[in-house]
Amino acid sequence: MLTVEDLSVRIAGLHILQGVSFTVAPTGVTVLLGRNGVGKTTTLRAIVGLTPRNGEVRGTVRMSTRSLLEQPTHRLVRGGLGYVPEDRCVFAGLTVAENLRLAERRGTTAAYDRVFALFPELDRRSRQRAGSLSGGQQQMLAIGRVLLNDNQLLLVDEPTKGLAPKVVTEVAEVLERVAESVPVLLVEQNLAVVRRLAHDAVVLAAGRVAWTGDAQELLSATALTKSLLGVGSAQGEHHGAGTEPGAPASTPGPAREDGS
Amino acid sequence: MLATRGLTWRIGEVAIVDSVHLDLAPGEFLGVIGPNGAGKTSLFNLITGLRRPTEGNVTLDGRDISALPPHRRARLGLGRTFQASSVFGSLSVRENVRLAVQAQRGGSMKLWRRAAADREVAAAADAALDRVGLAHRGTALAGTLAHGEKRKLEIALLLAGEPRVMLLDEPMAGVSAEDVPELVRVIRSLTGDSGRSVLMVEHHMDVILELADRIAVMHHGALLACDTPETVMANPTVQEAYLGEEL
Amino acid sequence: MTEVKSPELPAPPAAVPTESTPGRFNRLRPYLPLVVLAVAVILPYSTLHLPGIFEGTLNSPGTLQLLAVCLVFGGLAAGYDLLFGRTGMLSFGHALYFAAGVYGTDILITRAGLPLWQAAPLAIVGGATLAGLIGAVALRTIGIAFAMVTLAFAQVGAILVARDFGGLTGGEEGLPLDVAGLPAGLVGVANTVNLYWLALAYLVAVVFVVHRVAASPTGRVLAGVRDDERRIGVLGLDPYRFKLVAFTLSGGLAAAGGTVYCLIVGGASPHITSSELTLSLLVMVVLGGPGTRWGPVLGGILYMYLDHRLVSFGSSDAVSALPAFLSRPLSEPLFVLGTVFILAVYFFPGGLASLAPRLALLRNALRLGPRRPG
Amino acid sequence: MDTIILLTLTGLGLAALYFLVASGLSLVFGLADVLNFAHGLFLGVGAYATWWAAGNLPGAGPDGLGFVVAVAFGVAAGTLMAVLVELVLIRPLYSRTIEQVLVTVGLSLAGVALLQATWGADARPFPRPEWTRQVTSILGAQVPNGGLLLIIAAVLVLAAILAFLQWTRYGLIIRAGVENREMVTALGIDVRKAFTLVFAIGGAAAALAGALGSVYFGTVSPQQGGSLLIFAFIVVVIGGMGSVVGSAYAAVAVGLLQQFVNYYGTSGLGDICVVALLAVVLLLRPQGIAGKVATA
Amino acid sequence: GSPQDTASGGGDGAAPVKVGLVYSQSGALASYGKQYIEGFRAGLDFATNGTNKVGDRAIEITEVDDAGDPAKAVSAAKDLIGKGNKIIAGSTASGVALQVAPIAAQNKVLFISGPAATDAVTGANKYTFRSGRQSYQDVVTAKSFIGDPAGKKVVVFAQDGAFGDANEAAVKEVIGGAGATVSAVRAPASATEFTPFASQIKSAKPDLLFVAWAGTTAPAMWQTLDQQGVLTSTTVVTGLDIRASWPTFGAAGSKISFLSHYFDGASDTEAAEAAKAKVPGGTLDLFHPDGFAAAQMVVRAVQEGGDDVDKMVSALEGWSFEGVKGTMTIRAEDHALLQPMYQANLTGSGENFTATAQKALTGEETAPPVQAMKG
Ligand SMILES: Nc1ncnc2c1ncn2[C@@H]1O[C@H](COP(=O)(O)OP(=O)(O)OP(=O)(O)O)[C@@H](O)[C@H]1O
Ligand SMILES: Nc1ncnc2c1ncn2[C@@H]1O[C@H](COP(=O)(O)OP(=O)(O)OP(=O)(O)O)[C@@H](O)[C@H]1O
Ligand SMILES: [Mg+2]
Ligand SMILES: [Mg+2]
Repeated sequence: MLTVEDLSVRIAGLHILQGVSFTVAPTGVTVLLGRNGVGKTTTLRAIVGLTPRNGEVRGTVRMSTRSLLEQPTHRLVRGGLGYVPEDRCVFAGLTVAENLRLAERRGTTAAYDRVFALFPELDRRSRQRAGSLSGGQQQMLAIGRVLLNDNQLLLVDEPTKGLAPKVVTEVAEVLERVAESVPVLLVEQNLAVVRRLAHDAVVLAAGRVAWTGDAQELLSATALTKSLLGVGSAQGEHHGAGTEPGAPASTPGPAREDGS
Repeated sequence: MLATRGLTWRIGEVAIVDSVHLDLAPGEFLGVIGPNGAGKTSLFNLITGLRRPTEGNVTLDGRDISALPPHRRARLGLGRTFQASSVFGSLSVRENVRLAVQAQRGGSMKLWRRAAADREVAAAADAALDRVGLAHRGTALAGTLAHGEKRKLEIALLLAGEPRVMLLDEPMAGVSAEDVPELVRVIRSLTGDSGRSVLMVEHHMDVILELADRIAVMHHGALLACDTPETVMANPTVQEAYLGEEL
Repeated sequence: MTEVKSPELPAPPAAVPTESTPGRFNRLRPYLPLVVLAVAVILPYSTLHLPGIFEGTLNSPGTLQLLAVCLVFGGLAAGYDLLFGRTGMLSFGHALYFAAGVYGTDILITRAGLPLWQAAPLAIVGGATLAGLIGAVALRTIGIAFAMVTLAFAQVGAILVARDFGGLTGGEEGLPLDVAGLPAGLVGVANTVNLYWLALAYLVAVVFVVHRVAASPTGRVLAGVRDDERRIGVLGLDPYRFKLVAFTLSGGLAAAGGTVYCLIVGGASPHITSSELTLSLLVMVVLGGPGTRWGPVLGGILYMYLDHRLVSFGSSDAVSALPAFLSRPLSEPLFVLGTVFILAVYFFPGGLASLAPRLALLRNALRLGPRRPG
Repeated sequence: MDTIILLTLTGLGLAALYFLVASGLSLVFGLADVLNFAHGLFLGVGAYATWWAAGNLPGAGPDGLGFVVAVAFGVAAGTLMAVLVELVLIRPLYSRTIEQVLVTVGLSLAGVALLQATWGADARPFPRPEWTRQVTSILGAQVPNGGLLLIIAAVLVLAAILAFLQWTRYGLIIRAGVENREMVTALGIDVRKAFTLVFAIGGAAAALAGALGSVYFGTVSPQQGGSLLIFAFIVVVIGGMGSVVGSAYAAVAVGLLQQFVNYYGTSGLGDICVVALLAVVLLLRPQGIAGKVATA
Repeated sequence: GSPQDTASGGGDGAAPVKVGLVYSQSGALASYGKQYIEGFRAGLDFATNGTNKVGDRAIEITEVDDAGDPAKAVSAAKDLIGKGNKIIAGSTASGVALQVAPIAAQNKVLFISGPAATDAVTGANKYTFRSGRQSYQDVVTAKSFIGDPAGKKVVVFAQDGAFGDANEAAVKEVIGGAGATVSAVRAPASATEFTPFASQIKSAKPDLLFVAWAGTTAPAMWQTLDQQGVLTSTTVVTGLDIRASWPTFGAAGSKISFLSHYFDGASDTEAAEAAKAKVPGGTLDLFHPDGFAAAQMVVRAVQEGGDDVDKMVSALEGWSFEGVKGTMTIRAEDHALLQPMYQANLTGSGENFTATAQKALTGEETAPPVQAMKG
């Protein structure tokens, strides 16, 4: 189980995360929700140690008793942390097969069958340069890279973005299965996926935690969803793009440090 | 308004886009759906001139534009967004949009005028930013925006260009649920009486269903169907190959 | 999108068009360059002696000559930055257009006997035209390929100069300028000050042009080209055209610098055709801070100053008094110059231009010291 | 006929020299994406270290096994130098490409000046086995042994680099690391180590080129490395960045072209032809001969 | 102060005479520069009998490094002139000499060019003199190797550029003019592989090969000529460079006939003895005589001209003096420095060569044709 305590991130003078605390249960999916720019990605990247050079991280992140923040990224990952980045970050110049080969970790056997069963497309296109894949195929590769290994913890940033509805369902199923044994921290905008997977939910607003608790509770309480997620009807099908105009947007950007 | 005739793009033997005939009427909103890798983005690339078709042609207002470079097509009123946000990372958000406005106003070689002094351009840029809800991020460097914010900026760049034909490639991907309705409204307001046409790729079916007059389905590079939303949704092939079982 | 950008070259760090926050100092800042300019203009009237910094008094011909060379290179670097820092085009052949200005002026005056007022414009227009023609071809490539194609053209220029075709260039010995046809005010040591003012005028003109262009609508497009050329095309602007304009303009500015340099040095020598010169321009820009307002100018001036002054530093008594293991390397000017570059990267990342904001930050910190920010 | 054989073989010798210089450059420049202007310095260090060892190192000398020891020492020195440069100077600067230019330019200026300050600007005779000064008669052509030595060394280096890229993951890691270092780390790979290794190999190849080049020239001088560098750059670019095989093809093309044009054409035309070849190749195929962005 | 105001040299009789030396202390020609300055110091000592004074005026020398770059040299010259130096000497590189010469004329100061060998310095202008030899004198010396040139076949092997051009032209004029057929093989100065050129030379079957090659690639060039059998098939003549370069000839060294400007032991004049005694290491080399002669000329100029540059010029024109190499004469018409030249060969094995003079040619025998004074 993962504990995040009082996590603060500043980048280039902006106080992007301002003391975020939450826990991720040892099994099951914990979703991290919030509007664009509240700091979801920043949270995940701080945990894996990928805050940009001009950034500064404070607080503690612990996996059972081990502290994560001091360790270099590659060591964390080798220790069983899987990360699916939001921008896919496939290596455009390498073939699909090479991208996957790179993701193999020393000392473990890579579960190619698991990946190819989920995304047969990747098997078929193994000699194609990843840069020429379609957007959705790149997303599949980004997810496949992580599923190649058995992880102790999974951080997944918007995995279903750009995938066709059918594939979204399949990916959701796989994540559900993975989460049976491993803690998964998921950032997701597709509320249908959230509803299906989420066990716990953490809602961020302007760099702080606005709400934590049981995800299903959050989604079933209309008032709560409306105030926290700005979505009128959580019961709405799929994405929840209700027909009524969105709530008047008070868009709290990250607090500026220099006070201007 | 926009039409493609037998548009084909092959790499080696494989047809990525396979003799697509498509017609977009003035004021029409055409949704494009299809499995990943069906060739939707490639179709956009052929229409906007980033790729040269192997066969077939593209016409705009009856004029064959197949041989024109991207910027000439854009000047004829063809605008697009990119699936992977492609904004000017080292410029501020506002500068990004100003650039688009400037391009729309002719973009001739003005070496000696002060760009910042052009209030009309600035006003138009701010208006576009406002519409996508990014006005408060105007001074941030576009490269440091959060993912969803980049998607919105991408749309703002399109709006600022005031194109007559708009090609939107998954505009909603990564936009937070809360902001989707507003963007849907913005996009809807673009069509209708204004006579602008829209071609939109989107995997969010509810958005497509809400906006599109017709839906085109692509599969393995070819146009599988192009019909009213109801008919398309009822099509069993679409159900099976694209939608899968409901979540 | 499904394609990758081709392996792009070092995109210079972002030039942030800052929307300035007003402050007490900031209100004065726009006038700072004017003050510096005024000082530079009246500097030759000063008999101040700065021992160690300049050989003689400020108004001595040697000092003025050195300053004139520095100023020309400040201007050249600023012109090169229009390409590199502001448009993101890495040209390895910029020396060619500078050399076209130097040799063009020299040949037209010395071999063809034209008066300066005809030779100079011809050389500058010639240099710009050359840049335009070569740019038209080279701009079909991007990134490292572009750098290499420009290098190739410049290399041909260097070979032609060195081989002394038609006896025009004097080969490796160079071509001294025939001063008979020059205005008397530009000839002779006593008139070095006029060359200094000429160089200053050149620098001011280049800086003015570059800043004007950078702030113009076209300049904004160039910044866009630097980030993402394809996107510029999709917005409806022809990147090729804009890049060609920047390339030609930058080439013309370099040629103009060549004309001034030719007058200052009183001739042409094949040093200036070498790819090393382009590389030093690049170094000047990086040293100063690419895409920044004053960085390239400062970088160019500093580089040339060090380049000239380090030779006398190396032979100075202070250095030869040191133990051999120190004095030997220190008496090699290039050793010191190279070391300065390396240290500069670690002490002023982002170039000299990044120094100003950091000094400002320091000042603020000192002033605001104990108070906690809101 | 024997003229053609002579020109071909000596042209190949020249090509081998270009390739030896270019191979390290190609690795570092093409794979690790560092425009290493200090490559010439690595050459110089290799050459001077070999020269020094032949005179001063016990067991080393100008002949026989002693010479092998001297060259090995030179290569080791070049490798060490490259590793230090990577660790101390380049490592903090990945992803700050233009600042790398400043540092490597500074390094090459300072380093070459240091060589000059220590051993003087003049060329010094280079210790070498007597047989490298002789010729071998091949089909009537008197082919210098120094050139043949270069050809053999170039083939071995090519094979070694290919094997390294083929049979280890490092090639992959580095190509990926150039695109996105962060993401390679996020896959659990210590990308820094891979880059240091590439520098080490680049430095070793450069030092070997420096030592064998000096055998070929018969002298060693501080500027020697720099003057070969421009052709090496051209070879790397014509061959296609990061493609060692491409560099080999390009080196052969450049070497033979220069040699034959210099014989049959007028002087200086050889260089112009090479430059023209560069421009034409790039205008037709901006990615260089070996096409793809990344190959072994 | 005013910008036009240039420090004027004091006319006061006891004020020191300022002499500026602009030469290469660093860069590619640093070792030439070093010999030059050693020679200059020895010469000054010799010409002033150890006092460094002319009359009661001390000679105050300012040395400036130009690193072989004409632009730096011009800056330095302007600086020196601005500070009241009436005499500038130095210029190790031809490019520097050619660019400083006009500056001297524009400002009416005396310029005594150093080791720079370019013929173009001769007759450059009224204020420019030279203290070293010029390419033409090399070629005339080379001619002495083939006896009667009539009907002989001569090939010039030279690098591209002005240095090569000058040598080729001089050979055509001197040896070709005397009846030989002269052809040229030219190679780019940057060449690293010389087999094509060696083959061209060999197939031309010359009676005399004149090689004009400077730079770091020279050893590779000689090795190739040797390997391809050129050196044994014909008489090969070239200029003998500084002592440090001799070992790089390797086996080729003893197969070449050298023309020499100077080497230790080429002359046994009084000046040579004095120079030997003064120069660090006690061995003279190629460019010591140039510095030595420059100092002699400076002293003469000051003695006769005081602070008046025009008087200095007339004092030097036509002046004959005993230098390190023997009798040197400054030809009044074009300031060419007529001086003895030498034929030499290298003996010894491996890398330890000694040079011996075969023959000395007098200043008249090697005199270049008179140039019209250009400025
Ligand atoms: N390198 C950076 N420099 C400056 N600001 C940054 C940087 N990276 C991120 N930010 C800012 O931090 C804030 C949070 O970004 P983050 O990417 O974490 O948001 P997010 O919650 O993941 O949004 P989205 O849903 O759009 O992905 C944004 O306002 C963004 O502009
Ligand atoms: N060079 C190539 N070689 C082989 N296949 C290619 C190449 N370039 C593109 N493709 C294939 O072309 C197909 C079309 O891709 P495109 O990006 O148009 O798909 P898309 O419909 O936009 O998919 P998505 O919804 O995932 O964005 C993909 O299957 C892609 O893998
Ligand atoms: Mg995010
Ligand atoms: Mg797509």
